[in-house]
Amino acid sequence: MILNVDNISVNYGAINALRDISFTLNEGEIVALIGANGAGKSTSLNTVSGLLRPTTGKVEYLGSDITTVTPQAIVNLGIIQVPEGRKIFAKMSVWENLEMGAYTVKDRKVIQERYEMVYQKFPRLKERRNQPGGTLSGGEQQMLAIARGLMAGPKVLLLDEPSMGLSPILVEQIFDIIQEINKTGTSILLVEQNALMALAIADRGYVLDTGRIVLQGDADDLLHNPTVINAYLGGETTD
Amino acid sequence: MTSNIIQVQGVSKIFGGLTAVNNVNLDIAEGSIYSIIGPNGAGKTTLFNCISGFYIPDHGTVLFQGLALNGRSTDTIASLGLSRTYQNIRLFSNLTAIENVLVGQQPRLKETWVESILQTRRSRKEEKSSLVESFKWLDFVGLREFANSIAGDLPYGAQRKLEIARALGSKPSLLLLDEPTAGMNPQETLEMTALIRSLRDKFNITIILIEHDMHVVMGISDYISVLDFGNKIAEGKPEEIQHNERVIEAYLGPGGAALAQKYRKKKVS
Amino acid sequence: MKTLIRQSIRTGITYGIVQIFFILIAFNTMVGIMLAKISGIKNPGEIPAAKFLIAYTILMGLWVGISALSKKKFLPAGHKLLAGFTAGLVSAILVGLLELAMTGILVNKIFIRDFLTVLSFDFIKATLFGLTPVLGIVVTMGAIVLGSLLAVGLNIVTNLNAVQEHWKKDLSFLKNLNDKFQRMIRGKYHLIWQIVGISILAVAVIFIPMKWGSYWNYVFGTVGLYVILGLGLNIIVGLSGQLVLGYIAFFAIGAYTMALLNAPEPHNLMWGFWPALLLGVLLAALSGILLGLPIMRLRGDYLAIVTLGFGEIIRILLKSDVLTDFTGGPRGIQNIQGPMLFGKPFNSEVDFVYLIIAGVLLASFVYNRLQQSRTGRAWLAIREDETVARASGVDTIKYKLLALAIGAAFAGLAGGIYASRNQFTGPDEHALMASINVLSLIIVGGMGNIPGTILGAFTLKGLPEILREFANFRLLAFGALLVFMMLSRPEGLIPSHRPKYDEPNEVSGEMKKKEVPHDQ
Amino acid sequence: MNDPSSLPLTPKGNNNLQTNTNTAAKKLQAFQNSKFMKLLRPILGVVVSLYIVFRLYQVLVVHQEYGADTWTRLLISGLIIGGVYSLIAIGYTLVYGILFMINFAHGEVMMFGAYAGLYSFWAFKIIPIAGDPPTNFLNAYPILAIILAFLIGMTVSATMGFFLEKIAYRPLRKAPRLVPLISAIGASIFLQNAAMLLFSPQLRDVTNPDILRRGAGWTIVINGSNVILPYTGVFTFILSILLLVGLYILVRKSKLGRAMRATALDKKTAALMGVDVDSTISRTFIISGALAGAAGVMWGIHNGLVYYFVGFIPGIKAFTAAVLGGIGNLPGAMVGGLLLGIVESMGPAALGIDFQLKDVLSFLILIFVLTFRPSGLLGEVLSEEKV
Amino acid sequence: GQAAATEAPVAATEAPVAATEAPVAGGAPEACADALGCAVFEAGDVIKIGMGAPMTGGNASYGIDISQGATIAMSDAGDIEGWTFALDAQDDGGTAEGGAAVANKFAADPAIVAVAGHIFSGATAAAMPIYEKVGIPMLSPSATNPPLTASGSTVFNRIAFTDLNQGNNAADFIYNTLGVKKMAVLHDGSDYGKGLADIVAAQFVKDGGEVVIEQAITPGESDYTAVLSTVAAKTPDAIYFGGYTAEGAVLVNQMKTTGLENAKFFGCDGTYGEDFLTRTGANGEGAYASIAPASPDSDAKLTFNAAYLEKFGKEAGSLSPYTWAGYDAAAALAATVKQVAVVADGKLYIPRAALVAAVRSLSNYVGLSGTFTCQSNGECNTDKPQFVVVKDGAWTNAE
Ligand SMILES: Nc1ncnc2c1ncn2[C@@H]1O[C@H](COP(=O)(O)OP(=O)(O)OP(=O)(O)O)[C@@H](O)[C@H]1O
Ligand SMILES: Nc1ncnc2c1ncn2[C@@H]1O[C@H](COP(=O)(O)OP(=O)(O)OP(=O)(O)O)[C@@H](O)[C@H]1O
Ligand SMILES: [Mg+2]
Ligand SMILES: [Mg+2]
Repeated sequence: MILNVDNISVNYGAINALRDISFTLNEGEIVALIGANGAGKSTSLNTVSGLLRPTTGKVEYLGSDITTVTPQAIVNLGIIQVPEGRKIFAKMSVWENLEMGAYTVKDRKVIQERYEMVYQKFPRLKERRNQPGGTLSGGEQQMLAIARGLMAGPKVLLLDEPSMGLSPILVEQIFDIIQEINKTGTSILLVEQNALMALAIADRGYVLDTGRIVLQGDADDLLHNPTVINAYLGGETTD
Repeated sequence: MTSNIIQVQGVSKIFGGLTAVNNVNLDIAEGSIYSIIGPNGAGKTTLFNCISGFYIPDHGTVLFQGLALNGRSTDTIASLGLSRTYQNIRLFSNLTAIENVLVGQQPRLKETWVESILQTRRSRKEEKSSLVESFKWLDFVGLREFANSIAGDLPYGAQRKLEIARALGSKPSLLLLDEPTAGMNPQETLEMTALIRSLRDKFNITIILIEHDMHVVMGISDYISVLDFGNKIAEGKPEEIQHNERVIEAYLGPGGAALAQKYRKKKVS
Repeated sequence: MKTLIRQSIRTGITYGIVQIFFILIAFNTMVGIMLAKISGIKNPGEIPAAKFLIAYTILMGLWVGISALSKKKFLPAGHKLLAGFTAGLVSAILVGLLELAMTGILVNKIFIRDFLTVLSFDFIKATLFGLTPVLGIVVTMGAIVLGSLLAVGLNIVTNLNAVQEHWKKDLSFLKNLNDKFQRMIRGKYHLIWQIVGISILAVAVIFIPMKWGSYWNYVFGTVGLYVILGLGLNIIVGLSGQLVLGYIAFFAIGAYTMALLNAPEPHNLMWGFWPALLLGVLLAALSGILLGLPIMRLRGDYLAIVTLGFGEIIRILLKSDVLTDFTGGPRGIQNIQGPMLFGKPFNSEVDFVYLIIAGVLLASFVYNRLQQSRTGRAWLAIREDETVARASGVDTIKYKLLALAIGAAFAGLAGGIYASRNQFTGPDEHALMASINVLSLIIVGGMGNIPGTILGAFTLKGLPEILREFANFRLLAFGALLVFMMLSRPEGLIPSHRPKYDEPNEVSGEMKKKEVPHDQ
Repeated sequence: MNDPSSLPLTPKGNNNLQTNTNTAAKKLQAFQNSKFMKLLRPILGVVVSLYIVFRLYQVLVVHQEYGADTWTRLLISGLIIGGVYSLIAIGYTLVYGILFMINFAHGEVMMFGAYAGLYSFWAFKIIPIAGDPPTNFLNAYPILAIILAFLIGMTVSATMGFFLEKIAYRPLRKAPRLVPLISAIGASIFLQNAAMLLFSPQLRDVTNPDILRRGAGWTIVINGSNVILPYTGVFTFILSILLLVGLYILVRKSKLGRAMRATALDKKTAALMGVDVDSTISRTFIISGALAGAAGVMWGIHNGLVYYFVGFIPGIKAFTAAVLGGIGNLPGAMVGGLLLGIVESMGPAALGIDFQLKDVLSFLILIFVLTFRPSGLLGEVLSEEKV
Repeated sequence: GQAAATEAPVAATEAPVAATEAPVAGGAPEACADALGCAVFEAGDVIKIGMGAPMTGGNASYGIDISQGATIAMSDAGDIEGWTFALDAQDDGGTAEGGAAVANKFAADPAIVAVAGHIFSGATAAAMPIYEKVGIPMLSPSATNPPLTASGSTVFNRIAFTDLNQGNNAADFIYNTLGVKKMAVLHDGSDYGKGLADIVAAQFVKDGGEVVIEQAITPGESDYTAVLSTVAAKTPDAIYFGGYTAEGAVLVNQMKTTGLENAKFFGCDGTYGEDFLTRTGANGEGAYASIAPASPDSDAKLTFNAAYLEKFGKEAGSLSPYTWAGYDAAAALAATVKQVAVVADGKLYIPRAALVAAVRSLSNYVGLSGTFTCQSNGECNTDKPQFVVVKDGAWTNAE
């Protein structure tokens, strides 16, 4: 177990966004978190990243408690989040955005290698490396966000809706890339609205509803669970 | 029904060296649902910005109900009956939902500030009627219960719907929707699709849609144009587009369910 | 435990430094004198008796102790004792060290007053309570520790935290009061209540100023004028979101229009008060539009600095040589007349208080109506997101100019009354600090609402009057309070709420608006 | 989804088109109004330019009021004043660039730096150094003394900057934007009065080391008249250029600089990249404070006068300079400062107006520049916002 | 109000007219029978002299300095059968708004019998009508704005040196005695500086001289090289400056580097003082000033200087040139109060109307900064100015 989220509750003022939820991520796994809008998926990721503090419960990384660790220290531990809505540094160029992704990396050579790696994965970014991030198209920004996450060389990657706003063909590529990253040993916690695809590549999945985990289990089982099919897959299945 | 509500004639938009939109022509029939699709960075949003007056096209003109829009400010264009939503949600996030919709009504109201101070009969009547309408629009998008919630605190999907309600406030005859279902799950997407359709069916609002979800696009569009690198590479009815080689190659790929199958096979093997 | 001690030591150091600073600015003798006055000594002299200085020192210790124990409601008594004592001791040591240094200065007769002015030998002796240095230092440290122990006792016996929390979180009693009030005037017997309320208010408004005496009438008159100013600036900043830093320029335009038209010098036009006031309001509004036209594209802080510049331009022009013949130059204009109403001339502070109250009512009325209308919503939309507001069909330029014009008109109104009341106006009245005061008052009070503006005006203009007792420590205290207020109540004293809309009942046409709490 | 049949729009009718074309005519008028708005700027530009040309023609050609020597003096004076403004403006811009907050107390931080410099020089002057004739530390080791004074001044101001942020601004990070501004104003009032009470309201003179005597300088003879290029002025000017270049490199090239920019753009995301937002902001204030300290010591050396109000006017001017150049932009602050200095010293002479009106002139220039470039001279142009 | 005068509440809250009956009822002396009544002091009360002065803000050094000078006057004033004097210095910020606030506060305080102020003319103008209503006499050490004495006020008087007198004489002196024919006139834009400069310029032209350039500088700055350079281009023989030491010293210093090293500098009473010498050093050599004729360094003045240094840690005059005037104004008021005060039944009565009249008829009062005799309009310092010049680092008589 690389990540263990144990019984956390999170509030925004008076709103309870998460109520006593627990989930785990094992070494080398892809785990999908799915659920309707406002279910608390992003809140979960932000809590793991240290941006939010749970009122109860704890978050463990490789067995040690990181509940009260600062976000930057968590990044240093290797837990990287690609946030919802891209959050590109609008006035920095593509190149500088990537450089920020590698903020915690000291070794210039490693950074150089990672550049090559992400440019090879997203050639469009290489073309646009001097364009300010804010003027990229929506999909280009999404690529940049993922690439920026990769620059840090994550051990655990938290992806928040990586396929949002991508063209169908790019969605395919992104999911390919996620699998590739996973193969190189990165554990991935994937939040997706595209539940079908997410569960297709995931090992396990959790279904969130208004701040609670209502279903969990093997990804394939979830894909065939009638509740999931009706509520989150729009009635669509793969068989 | 056959007249063209909007004509885009040879519009180009250039950023530095990059031609984001290149000589695009569109003729959009009144009362239709018209989709614009294309790869990321194809220039769809830029085209929207040219139509709605955010950008001044470098070449070409946009005719709305026969009136050239070039160089008009966005508020003038909005009062002519052209509304839009945004790819990255832009609500008045510190105001309540109902206030957002009330602001959307601005172009139809005639109350002046003097009347506001004096609260003349007309202004009171107008205030009331705009409030009634706003509540109805909120009802329509299913956000009645959130009327007095702060817009910024609403869940993402609700915010998208609220943007539509706000856009409808001005009784537009043309509505531009930029990826209305982004970030929604399939179930919510279905609801949104129904909502878009009823806008056209019930109120005869012409809709131009940018969307990456092919279920939506193929399901409700009357007509589709495909942009790639700023150029229109194809147009036609959904069936035609679905089978257009070039479009499949540049944009569509194998399609969602097929893809999922592919991955599952990979995983099993 | 360890963290508790560490925290207490840090508190002790912080407050030790604060106390050293207080001694170096002779705040101790100042407070000592005030204590002496409170205890009934009429003329305590420059340096108060030792017992008052000791009392001051104990008070300081009390402060340290209270601060060390703030936010520590649930500690066991022993821990509280430890925390309070540690903090008190640490700050006592720091103060002791300072007094040691001061003793050195005293003993070696070093003249250090070129660097630190207050350190005269008399002052050092007084700070040591007139005792021998060693004894003085011991007494000081003892007094501080004693104070902090007192604080521990107080903390255990009473619930000081509750007071702090009250201040921080909710002035909820205000809100409850308002709710009750609303219910009363809208409820079943609303007509009766309204009549009763209005008559009580009217009686109060008419008779209280007669009892206040001219000083408080003057002060409250000034507060009233700042309420008008605050409402005007609220339209510009709070509603339409344009940060204007030179707002007082419009006030100056109102004041000078009144002065130039109505005073015997320099032009001897001798217009009546009312036409001059009206013209002042119009000119201020016009200048708002003229200022607005070229800078409509500016946003945020660019607007701030341009308007700051505009304020300075007006001030400098008013006192400049080129315009001296026209404006009276740096001398300003004297003998401005008051209005005549029903054949009675206005010449006392009391008369003007009535005029100002009328002005405040008018301004509140206009503000309220605008805020709740289409116009107000257009402004809010512009404040939130100008680009989108525009694309939603709001003629942003028109509305921004409108906000500037109406806001400026309010300032013109206040300016006209102000000049006439003071019978004098000069260019230095209208300096940057005055603009800043108005801006501060609307934010301290709570931006965008009338009660907040009124409370803010009382705070910003009333507080310095109350702080008069502090002599030249007045602005120091004022600055510190300003920071403190922002830190503890960043939403302002009375935060704004978004109005709650109910769907109108189409039959009765009754429209209700309630308030829901909302943090902006 | 609710039944929409009772909605306000006329179902399936062409009424929409009707009403819309009706209003179209009215809107056309609004369009003309906006055309007026668009013409306003060019007209303003032409009128102002014509006026300036006319005045210049009068002053330079018709009256020939001033000779080359005077113009050189004015230029020197302008560059030096501008250099000081730039130095203060850089500190402003740095903080603004990160917190989008006008640090109103910046001028007061500078004032404390000026006091530190003043007292250092005084203290150095007291320290005797044996020799023939006996002298003091200040004049025996002037360079060391100057460096020490700068170090002390910069340390004092940097510490103040640090605590200012920590006490008065940090708790307000999430508050509405105007709240820290008011807090800053409160801090500014507090610091001014604290200095007045601590050090008395007296105006103090800074004792420079003899090699940097005020008033001494290189002499250039122009038109038979001695134009003096003061040492202190040149020193000021060079120092501000050096600090600017250093800072520019720091912000553009170093990791801290990148963290600062990322923090400026989006604090939450910066934290997700591993940036320690709090310490980045603290360090920004420390640097900005140190710059203010340097400016303060510099001010003392060149201008000679130090008192509790000394930070106020330069603070406002420097802020103006920062905005003129495009706030948040470091070279912009420099350009803005120099331009402001030159406008102040040469403008009144060139246009033949009273020197009393120099601030009117500089603010008019500011308005004029911002009318055409709404984000300052070097600020980025927000011509078309992407939505 | 801390004064425990029995009538305090009445006087504090009611219009002053109401004070008429009160003292009479208490068996007060006849002098209290008029409309303005008396200020009444019980045993142990303190007689307060008010002062409205800028104690904070950019001009605080004036307010603080003058009030410090006046404080010493209070302790020097002694007592009236046990009743001592105290100064109540209130911050008016130097503005009209503050001036009116302070005046209203003083007017409501029954223990305030007279006001040594205000310091700045704007505040004074706004305060005058308020004191007029309640009969509190003023004696300003520094408000020099000429129209202040032209408005027919009965309460306002000043020992500040009149600008008209000083200016005309200075112009004559410069033209006739110094033989300057081409002069530049500068001022700091304040009502004082500008007023003086305008008078000098007009008189100088009348005398037959030429004013080559008139400029106003922005006060509070410390780089005036630009203005001076344009002045230098007109090659004046002398520069007249109306303003204060802070700017005057800077001008003198910078004249040396801007091509004006040969022009004379002529200041006014605002630029006179020890501070000018320390600040200008060698550059100040040969600079002129015009001052009210004082008994130079009389014993009283030396005593005062010593007391000031002892008490406030600063040389007298280092904060502003008006320290001594501040002392004089307060001391003269205290002396006048002593003249009119009446003690009866263990109470001290100070008839307000009589005090107003007494201040207006002040005559041959010898102070530290001059000898004062009040004219009917309230001008009390109308002597011909004395001209001084810096010679070997000290002010010496120029005639
Ligand atoms: N900053 C905030 N302030 C108040 N409430 C918030 C805030 N952020 C989120 N919420 C609320 O918390 C709940 C969970 O939000 P969260 O963003 O985690 O949902 P999500 O599952 O990621 O949804 P989506 O699919 O729309 O991204 C929602 O009800 C939302 O309205
Ligand atoms: N203001 C701008 N400056 C420079 N380049 C821009 C600007 N706006 C857009 N672009 C570029 O123009 C191209 C088209 O962008 P646009 O946003 O229209 O794409 P899109 O079709 O909407 O893509 P997506 O589906 O990803 O949102 C992109 O490559 C983008 O980087
Ligand atoms: Mg989310
Ligand atoms: Mg797009």
